[in-house]
Amino acid sequence: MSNNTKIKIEHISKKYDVENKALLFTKGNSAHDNFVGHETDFVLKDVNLEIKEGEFHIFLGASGCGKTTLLNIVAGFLNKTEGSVKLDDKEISGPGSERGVVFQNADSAIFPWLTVQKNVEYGLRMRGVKKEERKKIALDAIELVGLKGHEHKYPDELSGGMKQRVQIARSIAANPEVLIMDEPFGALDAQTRRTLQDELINIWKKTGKTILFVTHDIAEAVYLGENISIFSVAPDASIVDKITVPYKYPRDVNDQRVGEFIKYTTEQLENAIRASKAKHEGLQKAENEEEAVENEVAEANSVAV
Amino acid sequence: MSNNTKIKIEHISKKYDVENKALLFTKGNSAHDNFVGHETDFVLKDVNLEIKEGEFHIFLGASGCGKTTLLNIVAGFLNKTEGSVKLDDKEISGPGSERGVVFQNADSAIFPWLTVQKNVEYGLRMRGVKKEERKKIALDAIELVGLKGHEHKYPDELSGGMKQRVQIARSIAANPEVLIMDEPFGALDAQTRRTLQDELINIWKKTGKTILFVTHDIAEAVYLGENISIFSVAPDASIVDKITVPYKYPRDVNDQRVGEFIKYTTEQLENAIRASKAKHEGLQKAENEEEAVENEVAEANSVAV
Amino acid sequence: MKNITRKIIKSGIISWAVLFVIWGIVSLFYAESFFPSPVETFVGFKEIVLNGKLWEDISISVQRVLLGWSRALLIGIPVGLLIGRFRIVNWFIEPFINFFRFVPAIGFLTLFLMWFGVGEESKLILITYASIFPIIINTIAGVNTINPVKYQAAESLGANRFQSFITVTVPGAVPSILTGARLGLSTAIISIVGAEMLAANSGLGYLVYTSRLYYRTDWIFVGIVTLGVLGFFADKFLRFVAKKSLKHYGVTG
Amino acid sequence: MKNITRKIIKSGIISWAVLFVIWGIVSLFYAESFFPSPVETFVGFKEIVLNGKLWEDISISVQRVLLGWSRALLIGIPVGLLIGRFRIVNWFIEPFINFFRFVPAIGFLTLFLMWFGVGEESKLILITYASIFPIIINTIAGVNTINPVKYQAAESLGANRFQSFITVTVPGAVPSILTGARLGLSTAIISIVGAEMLAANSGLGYLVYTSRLYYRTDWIFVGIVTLGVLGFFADKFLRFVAKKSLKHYGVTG
Amino acid sequence: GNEGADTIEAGSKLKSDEETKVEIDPENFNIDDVGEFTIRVGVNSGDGNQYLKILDNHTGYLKDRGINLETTEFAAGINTIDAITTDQLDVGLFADYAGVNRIGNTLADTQLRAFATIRKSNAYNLYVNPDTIKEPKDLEGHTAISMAGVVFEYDYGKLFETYDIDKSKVELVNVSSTQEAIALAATNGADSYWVNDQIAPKFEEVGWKPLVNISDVDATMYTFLVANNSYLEEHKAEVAKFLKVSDEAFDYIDENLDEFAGWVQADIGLDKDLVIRGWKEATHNYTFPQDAYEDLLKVEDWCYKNGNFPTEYDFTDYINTDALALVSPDEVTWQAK
Ligand SMILES: Nc1ncnc2c1ncn2[C@@H]1O[C@H](COP(=O)(O)OP(=O)(O)OP(=O)(O)O)[C@@H](O)[C@H]1O
Ligand SMILES: Nc1ncnc2c1ncn2[C@@H]1O[C@H](COP(=O)(O)OP(=O)(O)OP(=O)(O)O)[C@@H](O)[C@H]1O
Ligand SMILES: [Mg+2]
Ligand SMILES: [Mg+2]
Repeated sequence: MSNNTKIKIEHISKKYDVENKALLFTKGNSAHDNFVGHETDFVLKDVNLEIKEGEFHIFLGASGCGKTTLLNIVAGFLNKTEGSVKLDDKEISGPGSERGVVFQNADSAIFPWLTVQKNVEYGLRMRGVKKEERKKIALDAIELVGLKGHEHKYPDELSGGMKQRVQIARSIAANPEVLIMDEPFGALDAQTRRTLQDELINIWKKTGKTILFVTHDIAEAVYLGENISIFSVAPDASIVDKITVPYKYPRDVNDQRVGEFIKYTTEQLENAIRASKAKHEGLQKAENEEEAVENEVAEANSVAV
Repeated sequence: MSNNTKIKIEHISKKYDVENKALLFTKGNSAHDNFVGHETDFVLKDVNLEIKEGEFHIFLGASGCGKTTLLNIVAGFLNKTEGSVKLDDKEISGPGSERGVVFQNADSAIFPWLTVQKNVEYGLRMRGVKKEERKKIALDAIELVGLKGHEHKYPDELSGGMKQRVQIARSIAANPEVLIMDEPFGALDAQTRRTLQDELINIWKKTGKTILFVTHDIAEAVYLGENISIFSVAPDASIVDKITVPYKYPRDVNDQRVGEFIKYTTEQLENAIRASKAKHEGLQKAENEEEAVENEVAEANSVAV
Repeated sequence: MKNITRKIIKSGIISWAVLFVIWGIVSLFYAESFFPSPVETFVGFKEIVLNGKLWEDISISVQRVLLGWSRALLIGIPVGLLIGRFRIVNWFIEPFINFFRFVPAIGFLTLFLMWFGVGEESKLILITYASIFPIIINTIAGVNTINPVKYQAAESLGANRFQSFITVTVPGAVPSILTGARLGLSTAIISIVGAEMLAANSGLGYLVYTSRLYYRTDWIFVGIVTLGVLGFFADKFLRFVAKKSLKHYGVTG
Repeated sequence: MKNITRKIIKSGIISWAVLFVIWGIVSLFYAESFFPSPVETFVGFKEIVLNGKLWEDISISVQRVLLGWSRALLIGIPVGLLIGRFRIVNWFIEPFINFFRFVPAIGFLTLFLMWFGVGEESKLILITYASIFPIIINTIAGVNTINPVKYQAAESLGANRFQSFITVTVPGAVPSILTGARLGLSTAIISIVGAEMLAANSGLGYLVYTSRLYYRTDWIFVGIVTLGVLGFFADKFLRFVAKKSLKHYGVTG
Repeated sequence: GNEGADTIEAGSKLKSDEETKVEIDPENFNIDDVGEFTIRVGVNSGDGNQYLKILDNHTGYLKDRGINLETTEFAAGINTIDAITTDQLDVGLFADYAGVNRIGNTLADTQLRAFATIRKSNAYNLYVNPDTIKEPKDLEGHTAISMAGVVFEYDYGKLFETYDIDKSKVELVNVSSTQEAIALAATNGADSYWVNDQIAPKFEEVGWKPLVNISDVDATMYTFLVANNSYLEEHKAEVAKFLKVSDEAFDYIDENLDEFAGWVQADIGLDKDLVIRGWKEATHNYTFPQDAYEDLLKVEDWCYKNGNFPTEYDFTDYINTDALALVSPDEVTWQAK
């Protein structure tokens, strides 16, 4: 990890225009039932963060706190309401190939009409890289994610885990400076998830990319990240705490110390949630909230390995 | 719990006709990637079980072991390949209103074109119950699941948890003798899940129904069930172990003893998986499988509270 | 400011204005009987509005379209539902549908006239014939999209085959039925010209088809514009009503 | 045994057999010129098969349909893609589509003849006009079903607006485009009768439309059956080819 | 009023009980004895029969005389005949060529009878584009406009015979209305068309010139009223009355042509001048002379030889002028050959 700042987030706030909150439910967004704000509230308010080059950075927070929102702003898919996001001192104004994105749902993100190899070559093709070179790079990336032998298969012949690997390889092959990943393993079963986590660490080590990784799984956060940004809850969510994980890779979640660090992180998250809830509803009510906070943490942790 | 046998499962085996295994993937069935069998194998083989009247019975097993398959046979949705399933000594030959079913995905199970109340009244309406009586029973059921005040809302105005409550109320109102539930809380967030688990226990206590409940979440199994049937893995999966949970309701998962019982159940599940794997691949390989087994258990437990 | 511009563009007024201008310019180069200008068309329009003929044509055609279309709905929806739900019905009826949907209604013109008479009947049958296919096909598609879990739920709540047909198949197919109804209406409107080639004395199709026999190209234009406008608004209306009243059936408009 | 019965029912042979029997029985009660029997129809069929007329009619109509339909595809698909992808195009063009789709092609019969002459051109334009609407409308629908995540993915992999149009919009809309193409083909076949009312001397539409002028109801039947059969197999063929070659685009047939 | 009611009763008795039917002949026939009745007539858009209806609408001319005229309008004349054979209409109109073909193609089961001719017309000229066609022979290698199944086929056939034109060298295009022919003339899409005097100015406007009259090619056109034989037998008196009253109505139109043309324009949009021209171009009274009869035989002969239908027949069997003879015995002058 160098000391150059790669991404600089300053005073970011975000407000959605929502006509009808019921819409959110119909989109199957039941995890966000507990969004306490009104349509006109800020989801994110005054978020500040610096990420160094080559850093593996985690966003951790309860469901619905705005992690995806912030990520989408960094990726350039969403407009911020206030503030600035800079990549290498240049303001971000839209999507760009220097920021590769790995989406949660591989099914909707990869191109079903292209073979694995063509999917992986996609970014290179867009940039006009010659066929031979494209192939070489793609095959390397495919090998890196452990899909060797599946180059000529189509996505509908792959399992969920393999599709997610394709997505990662596709991002890697395009050689972005930053890799943005939104709960990339959230939809996978535990076994596949664990394998892919290890592979991701290897890839990061090999390529030295800056990684921005969203999860609401505390164990995953501790297992993967160098630094963890902890979010308070929406509305007016922001990054309220930053934890540095002091262990070397590969980490072992069954290790006593790591286990304790997970506990510590859990507490920090609890505090963050409690504090922001207290702020929302007035300090005197904070005590009563204790239980609710625990619930939220439990939920945040609900897909823990 | 009386001593009458309510459901009797004898020598049940099940084999699917699958033309193309790739189909399973395309259906988003990624959790079943690790199905080790061939299309022509038996998923279930020689399953035997007795469930007493009023019992709260849990099916626990790794993903893809055939829990849903067995449940669908009991519900009458699937034909068995071999064996017999009896309800009160009468062979089951199709769906019936004496067996209420609560599906995993409330969105696809409840009727979006009916209000909450009409959804709950549905079974009664099919049986020709008079309007006034229907309403009374439905309102009771709605109150029971904590949806009072939402009677006239349509499903698209409800959150995921509320929809699942509607489904439960709908089953209850139809007054079945057996309630069959397939991971009914699997798609809900942790907080909602916990609330609904408590409510389910209350409902069971109040109504004295026989409940057949599928989960792959060990803590949930221990928290809810009187008896737990443990499945080996497919192909040729069957119920290889039966555990009786010795604690009174309401149980406390944070209680030391309950925690230990969860550990015990975990071990039993591990053993079951290991043994069946060993059987599949020959005993000498069993050692190497150790890790894999752990993974499966981890997975089985991956949505634990 | 930007918002108002947007609204104007969205409303389609600009498109129409541009079309009118093009129409006007093109018509400058041709005689009225060949390509009437907007003004000439308007004069012809005024003429049949004032003598009441256009109203009569509109009202009779609207009646025919609505009747023919209603019949198509009455037959097509149940047939589609049965085909979609019961494989045996599907196997038996689908071949006909996939055959006759390629046989144009005007191919039956003379036959219908002979078989069903010169009165309203043959015209209605022609409209019904033309508009029934999109209705049936969409209804079938709608039934196929119903999640089988809904049937399982209904049956384990005590519904028999018939009840589950009425309470699951029918409401579950509503959004697609509506699509079918909309397409069917547009086909019904389109087929009015064909229907009114058949021994008609009035109607918009009659106007369009027979105006040439009286050398009145401007009235052909009037007929065309009227059909387009009627269809446009009928469709908008149908969507609006459906969106309001069938929201919970999954109709999004 | 049961399986064979099923296969037979599924193949539709029984349906056709039943239809033939009904046809035969009904025709017993009527004169040939009113309702020709299957045998009479077959005699008429033999007549125009032997003198080569039917082959000529088929080949010329098939050519017209294919040409008109290809043009509709060539224009309709890009227009639909652009409308679906770019809101400004949508606002500008959609009003026309929602207007003209209610204006029947035969309404333009005389106009097209006047404007485009007695040659092939006017017939092709009529077919293209009739079949372009389902193509455009389905293409638009197809574009709208594309998950926005795909565009985000393309853009963050370095694709510009144009590239993402070519590499995401186009392939993503393929299944709906195919549906549109199929519906368009059926409309093209249907409109052949209308097109061949326009100064034609041969073709299946001409056969159907003019046979009555020569009191050959049996030929009308031959024409109708030929159109139905052609359409039936063309559609089957199109589905088959698409299913084989466009499987990975999500075309399920 | 009272009297009328009685006659209706008598009329219906006549219908239901054929045994009591009294033979009527010109001597004892009086149209005033025929009760009120309805007659269903098929008309071609823009044709003379349609005028009768327009007149009736404006003056009640037929209604006042006890005839309830119901007309159905057909864009294609051929459908009229279909409607008669299926008993949906009582009376229709066909031109010699169309009628001959119709009967020739459905010999076995036809009940159709020609019962009067309404019009003998020589008012058709072959209009040509003078730049391309100087004489009939020039049609070879050029495009001639026709209409499928319509008398123009015969007219062209006769033209080709008369001027020894190789018909395989003429490209025939079928249109479905004269409007289209005008458009083709205007755009140089074709070179000739049979034009009647009514619409001739439109062709002259675009520079076309008359070249040949149909009488020059021996194709004078007769138009006949047609009905089923059973109808003619059972409703002889009514048909006779219809013919008589129609004849009088035509005279009325002759006398009030200007006013009448105005009504036509208002009702169907056909230009008043065109109405007047069209009216004046033809005769308007019901007859059945020998030349009309012979015309039918001639056309039949030509059509059979041309291969329009499989067997030769004698049109004499398809004529029934009994009703016409009741009211206008002097006009029925044909004699079977
Ligand atoms: N398109 C949108 N329009 C309006 N509100 C939105 C939209 N997307 C998200 N929100 C709201 O903004 C809040 C933050 O959503 P976001 O998806 O960023 O949360 P998250 O932290 O990613 O949650 P999860 O862990 O469940 O993915 C939520 O309360 C959500 O309801
Ligand atoms: N319709 C089907 N056709 C063929 N195979 C099937 C079908 N449904 C399930 N299977 C296979 O049968 C096995 C058992 O599936 P089942 O859904 O019963 O498992 P499960 O225990 O319910 O899993 P989970 O916990 O993921 O719900 C799986 O391997 C699956 O791939
Ligand atoms: Mg998120
Ligand atoms: Mg299951």
